[in-house]
Amino acid sequence: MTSTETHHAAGAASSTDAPAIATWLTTADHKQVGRLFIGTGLVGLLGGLVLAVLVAFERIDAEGFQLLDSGSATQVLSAARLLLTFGAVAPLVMGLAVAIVPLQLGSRSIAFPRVAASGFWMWLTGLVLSVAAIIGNGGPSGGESEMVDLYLAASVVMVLGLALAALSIAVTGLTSRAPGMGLLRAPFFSWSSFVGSIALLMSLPVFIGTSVYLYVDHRYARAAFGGNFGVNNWVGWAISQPFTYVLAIPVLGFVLDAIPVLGRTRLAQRPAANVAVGLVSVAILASLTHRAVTLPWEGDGFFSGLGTKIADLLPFGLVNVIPLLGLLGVLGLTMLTLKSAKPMLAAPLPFAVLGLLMILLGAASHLLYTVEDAALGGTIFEAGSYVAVTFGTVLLAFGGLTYWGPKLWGRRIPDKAALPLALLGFVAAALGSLPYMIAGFADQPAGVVDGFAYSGPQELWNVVTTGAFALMLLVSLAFIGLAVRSFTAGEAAGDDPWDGTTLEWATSSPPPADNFSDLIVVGSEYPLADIKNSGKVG
Amino acid sequence: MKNPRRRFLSLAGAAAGLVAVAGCAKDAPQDTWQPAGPNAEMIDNLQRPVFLVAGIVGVIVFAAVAWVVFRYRDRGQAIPEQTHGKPAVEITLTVIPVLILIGVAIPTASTIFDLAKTDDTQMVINVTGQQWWWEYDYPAIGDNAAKYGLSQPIVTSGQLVIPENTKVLLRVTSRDVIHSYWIPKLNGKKDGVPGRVHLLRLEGSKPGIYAGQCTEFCGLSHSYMRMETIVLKRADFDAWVANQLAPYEAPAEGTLAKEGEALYIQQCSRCHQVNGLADAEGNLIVSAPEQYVVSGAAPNLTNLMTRNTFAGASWDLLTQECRDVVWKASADEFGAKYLAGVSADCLNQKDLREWLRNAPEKKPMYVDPTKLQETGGKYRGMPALGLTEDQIDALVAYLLERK
Amino acid sequence: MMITTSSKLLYGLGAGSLAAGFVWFVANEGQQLGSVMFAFLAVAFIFLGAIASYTRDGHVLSTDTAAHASSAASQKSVGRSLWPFGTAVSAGVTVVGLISSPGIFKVGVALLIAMLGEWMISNWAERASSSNEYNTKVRDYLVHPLELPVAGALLLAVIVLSFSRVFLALSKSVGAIVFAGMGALILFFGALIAVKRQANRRVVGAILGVLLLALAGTGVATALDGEREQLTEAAEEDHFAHRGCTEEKEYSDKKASRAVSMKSSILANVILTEDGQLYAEATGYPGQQSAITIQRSNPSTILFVNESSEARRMVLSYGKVVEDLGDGVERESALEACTSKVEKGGQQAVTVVVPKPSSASDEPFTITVPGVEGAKIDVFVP
Amino acid sequence: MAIIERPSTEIAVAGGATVGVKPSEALGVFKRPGASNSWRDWIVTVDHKKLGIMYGVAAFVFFIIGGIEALLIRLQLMGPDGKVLSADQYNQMFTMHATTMVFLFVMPMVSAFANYFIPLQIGARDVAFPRINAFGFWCWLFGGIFLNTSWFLGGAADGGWFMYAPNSSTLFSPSHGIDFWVLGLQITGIASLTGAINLIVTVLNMRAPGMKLMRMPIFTWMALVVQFLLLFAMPVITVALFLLSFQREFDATFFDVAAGADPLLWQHLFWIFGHPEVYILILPSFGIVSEVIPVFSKKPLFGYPIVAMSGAAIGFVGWGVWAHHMFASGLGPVSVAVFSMATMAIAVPTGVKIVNWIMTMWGGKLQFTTAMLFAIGLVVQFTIGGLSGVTHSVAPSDTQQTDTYYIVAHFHYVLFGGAIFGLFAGFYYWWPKMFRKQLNEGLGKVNFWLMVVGMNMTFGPMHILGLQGQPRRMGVWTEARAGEGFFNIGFWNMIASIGSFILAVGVLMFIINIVYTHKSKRVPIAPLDPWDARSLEWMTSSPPAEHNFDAIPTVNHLDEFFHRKYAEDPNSHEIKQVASAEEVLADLNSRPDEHIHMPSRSYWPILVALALPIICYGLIYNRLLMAVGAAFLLLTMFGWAMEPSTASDDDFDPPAPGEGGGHTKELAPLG
Repeated sequence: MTSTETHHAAGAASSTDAPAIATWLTTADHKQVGRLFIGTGLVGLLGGLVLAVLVAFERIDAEGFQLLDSGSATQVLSAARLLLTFGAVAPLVMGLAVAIVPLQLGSRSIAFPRVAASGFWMWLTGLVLSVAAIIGNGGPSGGESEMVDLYLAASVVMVLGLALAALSIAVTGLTSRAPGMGLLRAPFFSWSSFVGSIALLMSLPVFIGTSVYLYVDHRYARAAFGGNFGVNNWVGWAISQPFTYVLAIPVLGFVLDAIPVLGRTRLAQRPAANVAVGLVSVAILASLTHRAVTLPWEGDGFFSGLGTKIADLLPFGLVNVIPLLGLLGVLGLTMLTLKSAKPMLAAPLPFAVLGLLMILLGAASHLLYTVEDAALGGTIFEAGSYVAVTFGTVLLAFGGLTYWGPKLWGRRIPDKAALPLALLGFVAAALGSLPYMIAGFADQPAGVVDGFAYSGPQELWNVVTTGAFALMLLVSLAFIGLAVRSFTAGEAAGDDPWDGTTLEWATSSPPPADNFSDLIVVGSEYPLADIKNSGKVG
Repeated sequence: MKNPRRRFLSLAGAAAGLVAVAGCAKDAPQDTWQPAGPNAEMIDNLQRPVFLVAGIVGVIVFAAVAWVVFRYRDRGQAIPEQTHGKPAVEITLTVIPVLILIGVAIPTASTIFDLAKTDDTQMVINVTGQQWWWEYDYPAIGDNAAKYGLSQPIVTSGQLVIPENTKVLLRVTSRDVIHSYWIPKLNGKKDGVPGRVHLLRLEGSKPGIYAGQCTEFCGLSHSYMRMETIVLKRADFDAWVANQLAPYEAPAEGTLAKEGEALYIQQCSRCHQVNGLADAEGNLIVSAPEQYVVSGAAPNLTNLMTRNTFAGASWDLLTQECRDVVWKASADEFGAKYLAGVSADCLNQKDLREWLRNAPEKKPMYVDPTKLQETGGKYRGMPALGLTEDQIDALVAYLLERK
Repeated sequence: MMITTSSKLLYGLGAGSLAAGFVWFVANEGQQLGSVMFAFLAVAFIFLGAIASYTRDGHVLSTDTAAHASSAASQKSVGRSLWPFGTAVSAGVTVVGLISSPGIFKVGVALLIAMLGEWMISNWAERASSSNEYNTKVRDYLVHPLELPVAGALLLAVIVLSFSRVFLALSKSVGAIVFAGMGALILFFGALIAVKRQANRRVVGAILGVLLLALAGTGVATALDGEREQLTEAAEEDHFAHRGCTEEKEYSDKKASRAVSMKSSILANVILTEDGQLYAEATGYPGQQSAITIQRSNPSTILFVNESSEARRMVLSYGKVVEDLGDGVERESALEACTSKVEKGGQQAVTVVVPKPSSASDEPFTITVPGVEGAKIDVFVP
Repeated sequence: MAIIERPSTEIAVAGGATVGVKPSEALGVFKRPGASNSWRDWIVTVDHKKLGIMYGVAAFVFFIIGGIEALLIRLQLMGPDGKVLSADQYNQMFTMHATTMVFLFVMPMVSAFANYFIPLQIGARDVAFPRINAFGFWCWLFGGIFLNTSWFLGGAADGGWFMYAPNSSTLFSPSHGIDFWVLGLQITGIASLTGAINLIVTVLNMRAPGMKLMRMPIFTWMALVVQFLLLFAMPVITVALFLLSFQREFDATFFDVAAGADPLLWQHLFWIFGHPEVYILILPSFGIVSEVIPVFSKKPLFGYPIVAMSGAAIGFVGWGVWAHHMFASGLGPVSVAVFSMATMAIAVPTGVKIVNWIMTMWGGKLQFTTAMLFAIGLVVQFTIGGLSGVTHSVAPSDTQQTDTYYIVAHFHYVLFGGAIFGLFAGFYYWWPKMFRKQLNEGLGKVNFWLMVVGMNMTFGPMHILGLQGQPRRMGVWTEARAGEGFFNIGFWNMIASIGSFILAVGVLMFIINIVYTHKSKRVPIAPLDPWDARSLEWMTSSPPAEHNFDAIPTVNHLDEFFHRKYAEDPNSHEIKQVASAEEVLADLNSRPDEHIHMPSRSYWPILVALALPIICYGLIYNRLLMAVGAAFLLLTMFGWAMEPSTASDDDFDPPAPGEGGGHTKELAPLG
């Protein structure tokens, strides 16, 4: 088989003789870009968790200020969410997608490799500037007018970067599949990354547009959007539900990919899984309304004023229930699959199951949150649901790293060490979210850390969450430690440590510059299994 | 092929005759071959033999060419021997010019140093060139004061007056661009360079008027920048000095000249100086033109009518007849005729009135401020003052008394 | 089959958006903005769905072996490129400039345009042919005319600025030593390279790079540190503006110079002897003079020679000038030209143009030496 | 013919076969001009012969312009108080007359001959840097045109060609004339400098096998000396002009006395350039005459080594005499004496040349063709100019004569009677080589005699005028100081003015001769070797093919061509013709070189040169335009830099012997 090469792989040929820093700065290799995303995302995760601990600690005593004054408290709060959502979850997920999707699709490269690289650097630049702006008293509700401007403008750059990365992934999923690989034959991580990227591509421009509006308004007019205090109202949706589980969509694919492999079985009802992931992406419709679509469940009886009730129910159902259905579908399929499984005791497995559960918990609680009669609006219940989704996503990402880590850097993360971390992480996630939900029922307000009415057990719940966040921080540190150790001293992984069925395991670990020396023609959903069965690859 | 021969012979003749013809033009006022002072004579004594030698060499060369052309023209002779030269001939013909030149070089060097001698100077005069006239000032220090009665400095222009047989040292400089002071019959030329003082010795051995011209290109009116040097007997020179230092005499009340004085104060005194002239309160009027505006200085008019040329000597204040009387006077009579100055009868009314009417038309000058302002230049020279004929009458009457 | 997998997703999302828009319209009592937004979203989804349908999900059939080689999946990745990173940094600079100063903003925009341009051109060039060498040539041909001069100018600017900062910060004498040292260093390296022809280009490049960095670093450091004391002082004093010539003041005015060229055209030497006598030697005048003549309106250069044991300065006073400050206010100030303080045995020239004759002034024009009693030369301007 | 060849891509298709993909045509602007016969070829040519002709034609146009300026000057001075020109116009006129004649006529005309004949005389195929050669020509032409546009843009330069400071500052010359002058000369200076480097490298590196330095034709020798003079002199004037342009455009104070400058700096700078410049103008004519006289005397140049070395000596000593232009500038007696002696010394090598020319003719077989007549005219008139030069090397005498018409007479005898007569000798001598037809000898002789008479009538009387004290650069002279008697200043001025018109008619005869020669059908094609010449340029076709020689000859003698035609009978010692010119050529061409590699055409030189006047207009009128020009310059420079010096398909093979036919260019496949 011969080919006309129009691109020249200058980088691949000459990367060895350039200094390391230069290869990182100039790379267009999707695996390297993905690792950049993941690495910086882990750092962002630590930062976000430290701030989260700080905020939770501050909430313990509602009367006075332990560490933060009222002005900075709001900002630390939003900084914690900014770092967790855009500094940790987003890059971890996008990084995995950028690194793994082309491999899974049997492609030699990501589509628009330089755009993807540029996406990373723009995201990083924007993130650093945003954080700098917050440090300079310019976050939402910040007092330094110029820094508020910087925060807005920088977040545009940051989100633009993510959008560029999403664009690369979406186009890769659509066009760069190996011959014979229809979308329905694509591995689930690729499918969910594709779906998630399209969802992001549709929603992130709205964020950009809003931010530009806000920037112009804040810098020049200060009329329509409410100045510094309006910032959170208008862009806050991007760091709260349900947008956060749009970000989680790609890693749902990890669950669907990993569980059958680790369970040494096949996924039950493949097409249903595709549909379930697709349904989750409807969440963007909710996120785009900028506020929760709530269900005003009022009136005398269920049947009185039915017309109005249907009018209220429809949007609620559309934007809140459907994604939840999708998530439930994923969970259901997972369970179905596990039923017939003979699972190996590998770390990715608990990460996948437990993470999925947390996301489901978050989505479900969010549904409750939007029912007006539950009277949870404006309470800290919202934070509980956020923590559940975010930590759940982080757990899934950790799982993804333990699963694909051997492929990315050729060495395994030891299962024995990682398994407890999955459990501990789950505990931390649960203890970090559930108490807030309880406190929410007890009317602890969201968005503030001090000066609210406060009585009895709430203190307990806040102490528990503080501990949970601290635990999550420790788990993350431990996981990063494990990962870093495995780079250098880990057990060498073979090309195919999990006995996989998809194409990422068909190349060496780590993969060469152009992923595959020969183009693989795909004949089924399990191309690697086909190859193994035909005996071509040992 | 006989024409060349004839031509070369005639050319040789012309070359030889050249020296004679130039030397014979006795009446040219700026003739470089008619020295009237020891400095010019030194030069003359050097250049005459040099020209002669050059002429002889020229004739020899022309004769040789003529001979060759005549003798070796193509008469169908065989192709000559392809010889590449004869060292003996070449060396000889190289050594001969070397010897001739050495012969020329030795007197040249000694003359150069003789002309540069300054230690026996008897009088020092500062000469300042500017666009386009010369200013002379006689400082009242040193021998000037001690031996020539210059108790006060004298500032004059156009005509330099020096005593006979006196070793005068000119300190030549310039106010704007480079000029060159040259009185051919008294000495060679010397550039007046702004910021530098160059020394030029003048000595006249015979009373008379000696014409000269600025010879370094100095801009628009370079052609109109002329000057004269007047050599006077010692007694006449003393009289001239006394007249220059005499106090100002105001015109009599009620005369046309008195009107002229008022007009002068009003129109002319910003640039032109008349020593001793005072305003109604008795304050002396001192001209102080701005630098480069109207030249930064204008000729001192205190004793205008003792000089017989004006405006950089570009025209005469004397009518043609009176001019001839002065210029052609014998050495003995010259002093008296020069010191008589310009009388009302002899005054060249035509040129003076034209000048007062519209000076820039008579002598090109940078006096159009608009033209120069566009380019950032500054204007120089005398502008058209827009005087009426009556005012001109009054000014002429006033100026006539400036003796 | 028109409805491929991805178009199913996209059409579905489009239909959902339409529904959401409709529901939004009903639920929010006819609020149009949100509905319009959803409508746009629907259009976008349906459009993308149509594309997916048209391209049939970009699917390459496993049986269509001829298409395999040209499929997107078989294309190798592009080479390394600095421009994506540069674009991001430029975007950051632009954002910072947007907030802080127009200058930085302009730099950012210029950088952004440059980076995107470079990116575009290198992408274009890399597709020009299969020969890497040729592609590089094409790129260089297009871009070098812009790149090299700009880069050169920037490099030059950095060097020049750094140099100037360094030397402005050093004291005069140290500056001379440093300069000499630098010269020696350059000579040494030059000689070394010249002698060792086979010297590794990378080594030489590295040395030069380090030197450049060191220079730029020193430049930044010294720029932050500020200019040397005298210059700062002079700047505060309005360097070379005339500020009166007293005995105490150290600095001269703009008419004074130690330039060599001035010494070639001296009108007069003014000499202060060891015993405090002041006399003049003027070209053409015999002997020592106690008075000199300066032609009016002439640029005249006078050289002051200090043979006394102390540092002295020469002051030429030539009257007064009245400035009209407007509103009928006038300021009278003395016209003076003076040298700096000249150490023993030193000399310095002053060029002066005296605009008015001495007779126009109430006070006589003189040359004096502050601090030396009776040292005076009369100056006469006709 | 792309600038960068796109590699052909070989694509392997199924079955093991490969398919060659044709390189795509080059993108529009990258297309390199190919050979053609249209006028465009003159724009993009890098052929030294074409450039030489263009130099010559353009320079001759400037000669006419300069001549008209001279005639206007003579008209103005014909009588007292001339009214033909205003003072301002007169100043512009003499400034531009000198500038035009020096920089725009004689120097480029020398370049014309040097460009055309140096490669031919040394048996080379082209100059060393053909594109730089073209660039030089365009620089010079654009500079010259730029300079002359000042006439229509507010007046030309009015400071004299010596442009003494401070009269050249904006304060004293507020019009833009001097700006044009400074910048225009700066541009033309580039041509001189590049040309010098080019020709030096050519002469030193590209001589035919066997052509040692002491076998080079004397014209090449003199031109080589001149190029060295240019190489060292041009930087000096460049610096001076640079200072002056900064003074004028950016208010620098290099010559501002009030800021402590010394105006004499300019004079030193100018004359350090200006005096060698005189030898730059005259030495090539010495070279031409040294070619012409031996040919028409049927003898080798007498004392060839001495003539060559005296040229070099003049080149050296010429550097030590610049201050003799400044004897009146107040240098001080020691300097004056030294420079006076040095100036006398330079008369020795100059005199040697005259002696050698006479000795060459001595014993010869003289044919008085027009070229020979002009050569003899040079010998005689230059002698007069040289001798008058000796008279004012005597410094005290010079203080009387400098800046008078005596000097005008002196240097016109040197430059017109010498340099220009030499150039005319060259025209008549080399015309058949360049244009296949021989200029009419009859008209030529009329031309010669009119020029001799006119020249001597114009400049001869100026000796007298000068000695009688008429200064130069004077727009008017006054009768009051003209002297009396018949032979006064007025008389001699009248004679000079009449002479100038006779001279003009003489030059007109030359133009008529050209027109007649090339329009009349009766004038036949000239024979291959019409003068029975001696040097290599005659050993090829007329005009030579683009590659000059089908086969590069091996040189065994000085005057190689002559020695191939004639041999000395060993017994009778008679010189006998052994071969005709045609036979010599045929013998040479019987073994043509293979794969002659010629430089390719390029339009970058003209584009780069075009940027310079744009920058200069911008400098004068609008700095924005300057930026545009600078950008244009940078882009074109890079375009040039990126272009390979030769297109890869510009090899061609000369016709094999026996095939006959002209020298059609045939593309050969890439080797």
